[in-house]
Amino acid sequence: MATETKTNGVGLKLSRKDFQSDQTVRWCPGCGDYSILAGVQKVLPELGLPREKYVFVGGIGCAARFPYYMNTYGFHTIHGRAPAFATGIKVVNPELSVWVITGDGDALSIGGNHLIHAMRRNIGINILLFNNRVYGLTKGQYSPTSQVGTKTKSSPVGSIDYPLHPISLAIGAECTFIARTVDRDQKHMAKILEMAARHEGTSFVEILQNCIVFNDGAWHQYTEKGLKEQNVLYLEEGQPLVYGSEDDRRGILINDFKSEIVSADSPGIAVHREDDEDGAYAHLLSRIEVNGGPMPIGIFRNFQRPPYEAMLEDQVTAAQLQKKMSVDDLLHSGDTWEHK
Amino acid sequence: MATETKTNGVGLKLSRKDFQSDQTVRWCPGCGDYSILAGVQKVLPELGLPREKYVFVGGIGCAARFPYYMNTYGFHTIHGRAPAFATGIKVVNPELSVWVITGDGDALSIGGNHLIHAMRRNIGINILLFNNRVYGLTKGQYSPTSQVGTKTKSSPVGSIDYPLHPISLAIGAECTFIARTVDRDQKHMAKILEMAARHEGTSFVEILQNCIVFNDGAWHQYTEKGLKEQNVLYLEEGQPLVYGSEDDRRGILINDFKSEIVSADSPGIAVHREDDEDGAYAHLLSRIEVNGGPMPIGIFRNFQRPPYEAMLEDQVTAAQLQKKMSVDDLLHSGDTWEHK
Amino acid sequence: MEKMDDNSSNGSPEKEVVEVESVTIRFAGDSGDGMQLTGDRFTSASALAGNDLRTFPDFPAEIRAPIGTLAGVSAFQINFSSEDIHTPGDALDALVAMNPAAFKANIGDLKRGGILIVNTDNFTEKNFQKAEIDSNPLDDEKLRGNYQVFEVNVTDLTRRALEDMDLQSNLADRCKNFFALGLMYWMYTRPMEPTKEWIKQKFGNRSEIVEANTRAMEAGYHFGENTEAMASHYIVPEATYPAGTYRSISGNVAVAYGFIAAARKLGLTLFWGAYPITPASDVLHELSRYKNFGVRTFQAEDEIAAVSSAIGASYAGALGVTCSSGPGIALKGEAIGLAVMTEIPLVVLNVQRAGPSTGMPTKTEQSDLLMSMYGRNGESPVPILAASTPSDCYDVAIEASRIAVKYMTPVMLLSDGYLANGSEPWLIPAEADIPEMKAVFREDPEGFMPYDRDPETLSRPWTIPGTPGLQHRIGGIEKQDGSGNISYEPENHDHMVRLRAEKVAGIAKDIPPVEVMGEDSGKVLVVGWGGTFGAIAAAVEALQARGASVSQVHLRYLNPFPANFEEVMRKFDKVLVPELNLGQLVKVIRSEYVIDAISYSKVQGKPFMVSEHITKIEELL
Amino acid sequence: MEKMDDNSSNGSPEKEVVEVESVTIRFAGDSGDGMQLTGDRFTSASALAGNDLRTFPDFPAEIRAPIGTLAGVSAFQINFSSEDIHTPGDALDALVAMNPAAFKANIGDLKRGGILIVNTDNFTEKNFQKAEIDSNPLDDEKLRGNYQVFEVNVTDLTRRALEDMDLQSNLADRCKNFFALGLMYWMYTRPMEPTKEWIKQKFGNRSEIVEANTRAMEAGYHFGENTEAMASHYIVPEATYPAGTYRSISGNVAVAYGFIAAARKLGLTLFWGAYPITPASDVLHELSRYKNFGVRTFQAEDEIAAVSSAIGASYAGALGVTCSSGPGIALKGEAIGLAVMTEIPLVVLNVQRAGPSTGMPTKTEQSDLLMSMYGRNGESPVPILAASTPSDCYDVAIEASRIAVKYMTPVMLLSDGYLANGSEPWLIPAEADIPEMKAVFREDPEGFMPYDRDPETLSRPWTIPGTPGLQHRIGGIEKQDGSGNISYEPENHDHMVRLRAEKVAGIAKDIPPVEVMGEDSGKVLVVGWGGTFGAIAAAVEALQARGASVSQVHLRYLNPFPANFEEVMRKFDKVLVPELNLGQLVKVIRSEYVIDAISYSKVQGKPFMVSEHITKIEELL
Ligand SMILES: Cc1ncc(C[n+]2csc(CCOP(=O)(O)OP(=O)(O)O)c2C)c(N)n1
Ligand SMILES: Cc1ncc(C[n+]2csc(CCOP(=O)(O)OP(=O)(O)O)c2C)c(N)n1
Ligand code: SF4
Ligand code: SF4
Ligand SMILES: [Mg+2]
Ligand SMILES: [Mg+2]
Repeated sequence: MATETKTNGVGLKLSRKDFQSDQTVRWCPGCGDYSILAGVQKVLPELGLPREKYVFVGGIGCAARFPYYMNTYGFHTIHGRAPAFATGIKVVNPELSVWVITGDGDALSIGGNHLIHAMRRNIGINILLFNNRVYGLTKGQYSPTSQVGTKTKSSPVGSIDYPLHPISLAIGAECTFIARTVDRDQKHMAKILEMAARHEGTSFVEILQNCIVFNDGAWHQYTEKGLKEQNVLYLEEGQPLVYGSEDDRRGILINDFKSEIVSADSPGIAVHREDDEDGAYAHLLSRIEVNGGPMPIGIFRNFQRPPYEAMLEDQVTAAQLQKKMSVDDLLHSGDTWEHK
Repeated sequence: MATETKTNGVGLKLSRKDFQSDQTVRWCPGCGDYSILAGVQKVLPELGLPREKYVFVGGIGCAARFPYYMNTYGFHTIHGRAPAFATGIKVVNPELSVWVITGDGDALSIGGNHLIHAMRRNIGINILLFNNRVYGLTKGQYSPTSQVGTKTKSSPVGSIDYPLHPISLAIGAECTFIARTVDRDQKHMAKILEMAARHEGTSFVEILQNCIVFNDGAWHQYTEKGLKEQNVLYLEEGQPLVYGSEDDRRGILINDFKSEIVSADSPGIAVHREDDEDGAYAHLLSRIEVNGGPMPIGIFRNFQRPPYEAMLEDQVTAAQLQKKMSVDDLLHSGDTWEHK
Repeated sequence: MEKMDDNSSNGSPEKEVVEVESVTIRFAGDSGDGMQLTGDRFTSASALAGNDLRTFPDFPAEIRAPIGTLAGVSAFQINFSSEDIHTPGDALDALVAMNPAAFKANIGDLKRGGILIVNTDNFTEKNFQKAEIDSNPLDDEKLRGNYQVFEVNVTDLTRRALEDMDLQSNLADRCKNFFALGLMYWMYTRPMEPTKEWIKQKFGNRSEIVEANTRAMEAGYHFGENTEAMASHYIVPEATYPAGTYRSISGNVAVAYGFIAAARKLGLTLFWGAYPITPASDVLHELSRYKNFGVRTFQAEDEIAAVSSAIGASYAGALGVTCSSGPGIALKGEAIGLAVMTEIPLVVLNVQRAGPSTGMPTKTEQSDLLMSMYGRNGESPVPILAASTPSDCYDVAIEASRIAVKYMTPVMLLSDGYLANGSEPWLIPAEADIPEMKAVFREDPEGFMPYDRDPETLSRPWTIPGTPGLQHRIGGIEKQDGSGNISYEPENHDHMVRLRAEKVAGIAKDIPPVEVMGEDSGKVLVVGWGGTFGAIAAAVEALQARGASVSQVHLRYLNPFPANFEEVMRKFDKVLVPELNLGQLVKVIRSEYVIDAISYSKVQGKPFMVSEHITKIEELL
Repeated sequence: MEKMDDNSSNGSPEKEVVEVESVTIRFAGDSGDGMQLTGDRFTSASALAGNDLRTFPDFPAEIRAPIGTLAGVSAFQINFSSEDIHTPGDALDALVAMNPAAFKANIGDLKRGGILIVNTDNFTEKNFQKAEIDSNPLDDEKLRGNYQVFEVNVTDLTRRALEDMDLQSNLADRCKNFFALGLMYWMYTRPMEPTKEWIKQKFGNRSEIVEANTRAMEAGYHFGENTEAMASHYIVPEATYPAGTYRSISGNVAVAYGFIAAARKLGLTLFWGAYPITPASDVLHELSRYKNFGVRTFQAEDEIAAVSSAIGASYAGALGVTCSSGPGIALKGEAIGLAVMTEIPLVVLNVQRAGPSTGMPTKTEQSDLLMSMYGRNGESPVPILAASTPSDCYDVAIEASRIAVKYMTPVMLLSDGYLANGSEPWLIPAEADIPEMKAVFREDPEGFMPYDRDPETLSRPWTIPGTPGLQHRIGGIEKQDGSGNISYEPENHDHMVRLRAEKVAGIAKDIPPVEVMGEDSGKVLVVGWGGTFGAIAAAVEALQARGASVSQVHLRYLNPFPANFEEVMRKFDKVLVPELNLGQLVKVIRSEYVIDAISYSKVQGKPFMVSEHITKIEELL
């Protein structure tokens, strides 16, 4: 990957503004999507690639309109299929930095299959899932991440579908980079987005996002001052799993595949490691919040294996070296005969 | 569920033959599907339900033709969607015992999304995935469970897609009953199928199946005499994870989310437990074979939570008790006015 | 006219009341301004006042587009009358524009001499910019020449009315739509009482909101009464209606009721497999409230799962329905083909929107007819029905269910965004009026064959799992007629392909002939389908009243066509087919009958105006 | 004729050689009997012998249906001739039936007096049962009256020929198809050498197989030579061919080559997004072997991902193609609509099979034309092309690519199971013959607008990610012409809908006019499309030779139609449209031109016979 920012060969340092498109942003005032947009626009200049090397691909949903607002290449596609479009783009031009922007409905409801297949192939794209636990664009039905009992227009007496947990699913699909961050925490988001962008292979970031209109406060415990200090567990490579306010520090003890919340100064607090190729540890982490514990944010898992497009390029290059052919050679391959 | 077998009110004990339909079985001679058919036909009479209460739903593929051969209700649907058809059937009539028969392509390629959604909803169906690591019916392309480097008609220099591992994925999708068995081991299969049938909620069984024509020997290590003794790890509730031939017994030691193969008499061999609601342990089990260890067969995970259809029935019943309405009441609901 | 403020309006309310036959008004403002609610209330008041009426809500695709922009304009139009009417009206008699963007987007539809009410508080430089307007349009003298302009400082007046209530200003401002509503109530002489009642019921537990909204409405009303600027107001007398109990009904609610009614009549559970999509989601929302009718709504993971689950449900003995809009329907083709092959009852409801692709999701169109006919691989004929008015959605839902069950076939049912959200008064039918229909499950094992056929309908027996002794297997591979066994036999396939076509074609014997509205021969026959009914009818009636030789046929059944359709068309010199697409029905008519029918096509995401039809028909006369 | 065994055949090979113009033979046996391979070799030998030829492989849907059953019969038909021919032949001159099921399924197609060779070793009681035959049909005297019956104990003779080789009997038995092949080589005077060569190459590393197959073939040949029962054999002289190098080509290989050639010519990477499905998978297989041409095949998780990845690939600057068959194509409609809206080049190849639903996967049909036209929501016109012969698949693949890239549009390309698997000799074209075409990527930022249009083609610029300064955004929501910005403006939508239609309609100016084969006016014009070409041509030529007033037009372009098509049709009294569906093209012709074209429809999963066309045309003359 080029590390210097070039446009038409002229080196120049880009800023956040350079990544803003001329389109009016059409999310509801106060929507969490705004902060994520700002976060992405702030991180890209740090990555050293010129604007034309970025492609943002959206499915359908409020989140998925994101590409319109980026001064990069942008493709607003159809519902749920963005990872498949992105795969075609990346395979044809591996030099592009390809980002999929998707919502919990787009990615996990109609698009679940493309998501897991992109992950298992380890195609080199960055997938940002804006999880607001609701269908925003269609005005507020429950989504595959809504908790049981959620009352919406389509579930007036409460939903009965157990939710999917995006991180658990990503582990099941063997994604090589899996992280979570929060719309309201710009600093954390910046760090995670940068790591995601630099990862080779599929990187997947769940971003907890507030839909102010249809599901306001879904993540308040993890975003509001006074609450988040108690409820967010920051995952840091090599650091113990501790969290909580100054006067009530707690830690996670892991024993026999169960996690337990203890006082932070208890012995044996687990130490975080991202390089969990087997995924059992990361999986356990993904259940902590489900079981009523704190919300882990940060990188759950990060390991390397050759991405799909690189292996494909290798095969193509090898074939081209091995057997050069013209179209005439091709047409004449196999049995031929002459008529005079 | 009724425990006595009744047809038209007449109690009678059914046998394997009663579950054989009049259709000629059209799998290739020697196909592993035959043994699975036999296995299912042998288990059903044990379950105490009359034939008419069973519905077998297939997608498309060699495996998915299974319903034709069962003297029950059968629906051979379209590629990948069988879990969705089955969901409609079960919701409408929860008394039916609904079985989805699917292949690795049908379930995990085109049908991956319906599979994980059935699982997360915990809809009360039994899903049998015949995994032969190949597309049989379309004559031998690699499938989502084929290993990297598999040479097939569509991957002449070897496939580059990392496989999905059905059990890992099922854990990620929070399936409540997850097991694996083998086409060639009738006794084991019978036990697993019976447990699956009796489970409330989604039960998922991966069956290692030999495609004699396009992928012969894919599982020979786990099915052939002399090999299977060394390579199969039987999972038994409360029993240590040990395997291997008499003279070379080995065990699985689990430490800090990594499994290690040690001599069977080493201290600290892990003890199997099915009730792993968090799934991290089961997930680790699902990686043992991926990492070159033995193939675990048996029940990976088995826990209870109310199935989708039961919760729906509860809501319907509550609503009906709460507010009886005629169509006339309905039409007159809301603002009305009179004209004389 | 002078700029007014409320101090100037102390005059006595001795105002002229002008009686008029029909009025069309539109409330327009920002998405956040509550125009849809305002419109709904005005509709309800007009219904109670005994007028015939039609409405046309029109809102943006964004949840909340940026405030003040053109993209954010939301509008609600209502036509109310003392006579029978068919449409929400063409040109406006009155327009309420809450901000410059609403003004700009809608002023073009106001009649010359029509009433324009603007909220001047929003006519600021900043808002002109957002609306992409160069200078204050109210300063333009021509405006005053063309319209009766009333500049009202609505925001300010509302605030003042609530001054002593100690509300957050934000909350006070959110009441300004009630001020506008009150003003229009005065303008058209509607009582405020029912709306007061409604406010109480709706916001009952938040008494300050009840009071604020009520007061704002009263302030608007009294403003009209008192301001000298408004010299006269209007009254639209009661329409003469067939006697009975009425309600207002929108297409999406009507269709939901229709399926509940059909399922009841058939004695079946209604299973609704759907994935949300504009403008179809509201049917799912509506039905999810009726678990007390045993309705099972299943919010599926996608449209394919939705249709598949519905087919599974029908297979198991329910009335399986799936509902979506264009892009979602496109995804269902393969599964519908399976229902054709396995001959399972299913209704596929398509609430059409403007395409192609994502298109314009909140705008109406009729461009999925040919997809309904042909959007599946192989020869896979299905009956197609379309609703023509909001309340007709109720009837076609019942009829589609009847056909699906009787003929063991998937049925495509077409509605559209205009019908879905529009509303009209409805003489409430009785449950007893539902046409006779029944669902029969085969239970007798004697001589049972899954593809045995009823000689009259060519339908196969519906045999559901759980029935002792009738175990059998079906699927999407071609099957032997009778036994239903898999068959690759060439002659059998040919037979089955033709048989499935014949079964659907045979439904023509079971549906009413087309009815000609007007003379049954003449110069021009206008053939329509779907939501264009009202505008065509209004145009044809108007021309007939002037003695023109024009008649109308409106099709409910698009496949098969009613048996007398060709004969009816051949009695006219010209056949005109107006459609909100590039001419889809006209293609089918031309190919079916080799009649040189003429297409009249409009693809603007909005309905035809009556005047457009009149002009077009006159061209042909 | 007496039952023979090999001892009886010591006579000298002084046999009569009869020269004939054309011969049609069919090899039929169990799926496991290697009939397809046998047919392929016979084809190759006949090609080398200089005959014109056409083939028709016909195999069951099951991988290996139960041995000996009717469902398991696999057949390969070849017509070879010293004259130009167009089809694999109607009735058979010779039938090789390796077992009773093959006999039963195929005997009906043998000409009276034709040669029937049966492998008596398989005519056992058990096999009669499996084939659902009551008694040994060879005992039926009528058989001998109708056909020249040769009963050959093929299995036994093959075993004996390999006796001394010490093979597993199972392996010896698997050589019996080579015995049959050898016998037919003798019968039709074909040299064995090329097949021997082929055997060596194919099984080179397993010398015992090489020897066994070679010996079996020779045994069959010598059996023919020596047995007295066979008194004469046949020779089909060389056809006169345009000079050049030839090869045999099937439709699926030709289409793969065509796309490779087009991508080369355009200077683009070929991206192939596909999910396996019969009968389209072989194109994927073929292309996956050409990574040396830079071809990227992507075996997607489903058809929707396949088309989506191909659109993504084209967006990024490749030639994106997706390929499937009926049910898979049905799933792609929504995504194709996006390509229509975003105006991105894409080719969608549909290798049609018998429908609806799963239908009969290995059988041919032409029933997806209307789905190709209309299987998407909204007004979403796309050009449609169809191949007419196996080798024509090469040319249409190139032409479809040209149109997709030049007009920035998805193109539907129709092939079918018959073309896909059938083969014919092909005068190998040169790379230099590929028509001129180019792909231009917009690079100049000056005045760039993503929906700016070329005034001639109405095409927008192809602007790929990575191009500095041209960052822009596209999507499936309606867009303003020029800027490409989202627009819900009514007039713009109307304009864009019509513009997209006009763009596609305008392609008519860029394609050749239809060519009339025969007189350009007269009584009957037969209009065909797709794989029916050969049979129609043969019928029309035969009737023309008899002086009948009939001509033929075969359409490559189904949307838009060539500009002169209507004019051409109007010069004939009657227009007959034969199709392997219920009449799909005829619907389009009737609606487009209001011409009362007549449908001739056959839906049996198999091609028309020449004689069927002749009979039908004669009815109209
Ligand atoms: C094929 C199809 N089905 C359904 C829709 C309607 N639809 C648009 S966005 C959406 C869900 C959006 O939810 P999510 O992905 O969570 O995004 P959010 O709006 O919450 O950001 C749905 C159901 C569609 N556009 N296309
Ligand atoms: C929509 C659709 N796409 C593709 C196919 C072709 N197809 C049939 S079965 C199959 C895969 C079968 O593989 P698997 O599920 O592993 O079953 P197996 O045959 O190996 O038992 C495919 C791709 C189809 N029938 N329908
Ligand atoms: S609906 Fe929710 S997610 Fe969508 S823009 Fe508004 S606040 Fe954001
Ligand atoms: S192809 Fe393979 S999976 Fe299919 S029937 Fe034959 S052996 Fe079994
Ligand atoms: Mg969401
Ligand atoms: Mg398989």
